[in-house]
Amino acid sequence: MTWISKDWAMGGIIKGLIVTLKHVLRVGDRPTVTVQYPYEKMKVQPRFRGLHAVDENACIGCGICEVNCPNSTIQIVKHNTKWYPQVNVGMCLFCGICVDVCPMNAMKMTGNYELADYSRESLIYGPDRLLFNKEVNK
Amino acid sequence: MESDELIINMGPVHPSTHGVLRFKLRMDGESIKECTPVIGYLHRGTEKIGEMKTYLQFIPYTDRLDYISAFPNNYAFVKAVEELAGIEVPIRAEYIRVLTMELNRIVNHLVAIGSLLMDLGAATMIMWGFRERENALQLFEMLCGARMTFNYIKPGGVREDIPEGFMPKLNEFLKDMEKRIVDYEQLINGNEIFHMRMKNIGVINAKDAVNFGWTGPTLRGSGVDYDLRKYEPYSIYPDLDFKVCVRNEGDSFARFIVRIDEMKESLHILRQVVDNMPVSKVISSAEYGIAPMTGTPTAVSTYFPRIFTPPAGEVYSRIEAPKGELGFYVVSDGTTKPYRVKIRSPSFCNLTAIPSLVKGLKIGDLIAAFGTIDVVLGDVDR
Amino acid sequence: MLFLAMWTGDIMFANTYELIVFILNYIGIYDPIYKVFESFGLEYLLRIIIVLVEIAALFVFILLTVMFLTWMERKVVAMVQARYGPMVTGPRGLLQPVMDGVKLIGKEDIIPAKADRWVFTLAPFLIFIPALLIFIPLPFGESLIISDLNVGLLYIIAISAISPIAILMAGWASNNKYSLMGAMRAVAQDISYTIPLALSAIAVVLFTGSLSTVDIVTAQSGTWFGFIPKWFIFLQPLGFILFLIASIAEMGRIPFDFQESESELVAGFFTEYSGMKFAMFFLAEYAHLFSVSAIVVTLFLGGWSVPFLNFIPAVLVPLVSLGVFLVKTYAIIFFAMWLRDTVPRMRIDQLLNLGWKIMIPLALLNLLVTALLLTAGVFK
Amino acid sequence: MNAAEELKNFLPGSVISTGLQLNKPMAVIKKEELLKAAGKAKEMGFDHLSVITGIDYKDHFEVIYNFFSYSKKQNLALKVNLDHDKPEVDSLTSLWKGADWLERETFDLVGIKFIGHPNLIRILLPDGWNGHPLRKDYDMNSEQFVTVGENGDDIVSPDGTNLLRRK
Repeated sequence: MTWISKDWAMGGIIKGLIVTLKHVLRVGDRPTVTVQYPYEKMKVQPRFRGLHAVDENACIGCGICEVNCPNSTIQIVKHNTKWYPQVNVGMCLFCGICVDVCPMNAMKMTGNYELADYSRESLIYGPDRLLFNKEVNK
Repeated sequence: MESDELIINMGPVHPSTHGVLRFKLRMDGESIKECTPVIGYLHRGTEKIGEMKTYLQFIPYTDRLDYISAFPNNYAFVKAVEELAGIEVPIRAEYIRVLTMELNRIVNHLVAIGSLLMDLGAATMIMWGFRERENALQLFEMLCGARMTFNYIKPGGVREDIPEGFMPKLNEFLKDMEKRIVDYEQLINGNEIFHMRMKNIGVINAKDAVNFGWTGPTLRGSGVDYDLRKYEPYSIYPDLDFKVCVRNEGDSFARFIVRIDEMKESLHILRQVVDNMPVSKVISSAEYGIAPMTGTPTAVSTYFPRIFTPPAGEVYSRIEAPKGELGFYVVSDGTTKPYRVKIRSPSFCNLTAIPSLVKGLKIGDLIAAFGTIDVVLGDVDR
Repeated sequence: MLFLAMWTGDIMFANTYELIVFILNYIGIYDPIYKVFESFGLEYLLRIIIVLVEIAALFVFILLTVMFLTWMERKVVAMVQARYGPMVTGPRGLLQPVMDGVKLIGKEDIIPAKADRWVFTLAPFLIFIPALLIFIPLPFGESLIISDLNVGLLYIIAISAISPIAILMAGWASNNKYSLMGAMRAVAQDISYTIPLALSAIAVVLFTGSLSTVDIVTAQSGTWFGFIPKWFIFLQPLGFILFLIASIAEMGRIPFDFQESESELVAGFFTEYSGMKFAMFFLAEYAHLFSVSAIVVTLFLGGWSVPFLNFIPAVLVPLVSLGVFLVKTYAIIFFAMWLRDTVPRMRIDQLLNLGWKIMIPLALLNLLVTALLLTAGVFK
Repeated sequence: MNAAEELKNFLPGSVISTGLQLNKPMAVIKKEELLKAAGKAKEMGFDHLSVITGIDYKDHFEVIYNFFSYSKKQNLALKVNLDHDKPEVDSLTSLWKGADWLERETFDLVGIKFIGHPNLIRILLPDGWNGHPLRKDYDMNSEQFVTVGENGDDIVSPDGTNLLRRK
């Protein structure tokens, strides 16, 4: 009669039912954790690696970021009178190497992560969309 | 009694093949007569990419191998490069590396257990697992700015030091996690239906498991007391106190329990790391023979050499990643790019055994056995 | 007069038709209407109209219930899983099922090229209509029954036996291996679970001596020792557990959801369905959930009856008893949802083992013991 | 005495030389004797075949086998040199079942034939793929298009003619 065992009491399932019931009733430290995304956004950490931003005054257009980019995402293009990087976000790995290698510390990554767009062309962020001016921001 | 054979294509788009794995199944009714995994749908040629990128540029690509647990991938490659170039690593950097890797082991096992339970039809566990994973991912985001693809561990150290407010949050996570694991155990461990599905299913003995090249929790579930952290120690693991979780049954249930136990051990390791975290710099720079550039802005706390060339040579270095033994075979010819990078991915080698593991079982058992092997297709196909 | 009368505990009306006629009479408009129809010699038309009204009411009720159930399912699952569930459409996402319905109606109705068109189209109807028909002999409350068949229970079991045929049709006509396997599983499961289901229902029938659902409910009114309700769950604990397990298998829910088992067979027998046809399977599934829970309540939990119901005015009895019935039914439904969040799925052969090797012998044993005790006159 | 030297003691005829692969013992084996040497290594307790690596050195191929011993906690690497024109070596599938896929992968990406392998077909790339990508002479600019045929097989073509593209 080996098939009669204590499993028949279904003790484990009852234990599990109690745990799930505790979650239904929010007993103990079991809160609802989801975030209602489009209406409510999570706080982005200061180090978050999102869309790039280039300091207009600091950047010297040296192209070190272009050389070091693993995926050939960055190109140096002419903007007004100076040379600035242009980032193809559709190819970007968001690895942060361009930020690390920048000798002038002009490149940084912002907390902007909502980068979905309707066409591949609009994913190419030229200097006009990347540049920021530290002086003005002050 | 035999009926007509039914050939079923399970995947590459299927709810429980964890990505783009495809099984060609020859079925006799509900029983599997033959199972042939077909892989390669996610092949991105990472090894070829490795030959074309510099050592630093290749690190982001290692993130994308096993994207559930990317820190060990970073570390495995960096360790190979460091061994090749003979780079000393500051002690604090090693502590941070172990911290991230053990945290990542917890994350990986949460996902593994969650997706296993979801494949078995209990969707609750994956949500609970993702709840805790989210906390860990926020810690990662705090530490290195990314949630899954970190590019954090660099030759000679780590990218940035621990930010302010990280340690209290980590302690909170550890405390939280302890309670949660009790919840998981109550939900799953004693569940009779779960026992029915897992016990004596997909049994593999120690000898066969070794022969198939199994590593990691899958091997330890078969009773082989083997953990690279213990028996071929690297980083600061010799200084840490932890035990290797082994079960002798060799069935799906044993592999599951090993993962739960390993999460507890990882928590134990993390607590030691937090308590003993030394103070030093987090990246060595002088070892490369390149002096840091003067006048370097200080927003990024340390200086990375953009290009460095390890001496010519070859190295096979491996670590205990959450899924098993992750090895990088790096051949350098003395230039800025590796001559050859070979990745020994645990998922690929563990998946080898699937055809003989599930032969004669039911289609539901294939799911269960496959879930306990815990593969990530980015790691299988590379 | 009517408002003051206390309920005596007797059934006031045999079915809803009589209730409606009584209400119309009470308001005083039944006779004029009847006379109008009589003058044309069309008395039967009035009967038909009233019955149609009843059925329309039932249909609307079931649709609303099913919509509510989909919302409730998602909410319960979300609560267990530390989530919110649907929140955007309507208050607390209450209108989400409506939006889902609108979306499904707007979807393209795809018929696979190599499918058997007729069978493929017929199957969703064949599964949807029995899911509605099963409600006909179900007493929702005192006097709230479409038709009190004297073979009510037999009718319910017979009607619910149609659904595996429809599932098999759907699975076969889809010309998809997953669908076919899902259909085969559903049939195997249904055959092995209808037997313990019927056997444990028969044990209840032994007490009442009648297959009529109203008789079964009235047999459970009253109390023992003044506080234990005379529900059959206390006389038939084993029968209740068997019936509950079998009915969860009958509903096709986790841990017995082999017809779908989405992690193994993608979506089981309705893998190839889309649009409105998919919606019909979906509705039938939840209608089934409700009807099976209602049968459990009727057989074992006293149906609409509660002790001490006779202290309320007779006019309120149908409403109160409907409320009582719904509370009990939703308790069973909540249990099914709660169980779904806790346990994994069984394997098909384990399920069949459980059905044939354990549940049928136990159900037979239960029946035997019940019959012996009844013959010995223990329950008097 | 490390494991490679031990192996040389056992099989002096098969081991060409011993050395270190950074810090792990390595033995260079005659390619005809690989199966024998690997069998001996297995007898010596090296029961875990960790990885098989094929490297294209332009004039020759190298195949490196990394072993580990669970009982002794030791490493051992075996290396064979193969001609560039005829990269063939014995398969280890008879000794390690895990070698199956590793060898298939090496065949797929580096193009080394393993004699005696039961099922030596491509594993990561589709059947019919032209060339072996990890060879140094692989043309990175050549495009190959893969579609799925009627019976589920992969069809590779050098131009995009078999793709169903909208105009």
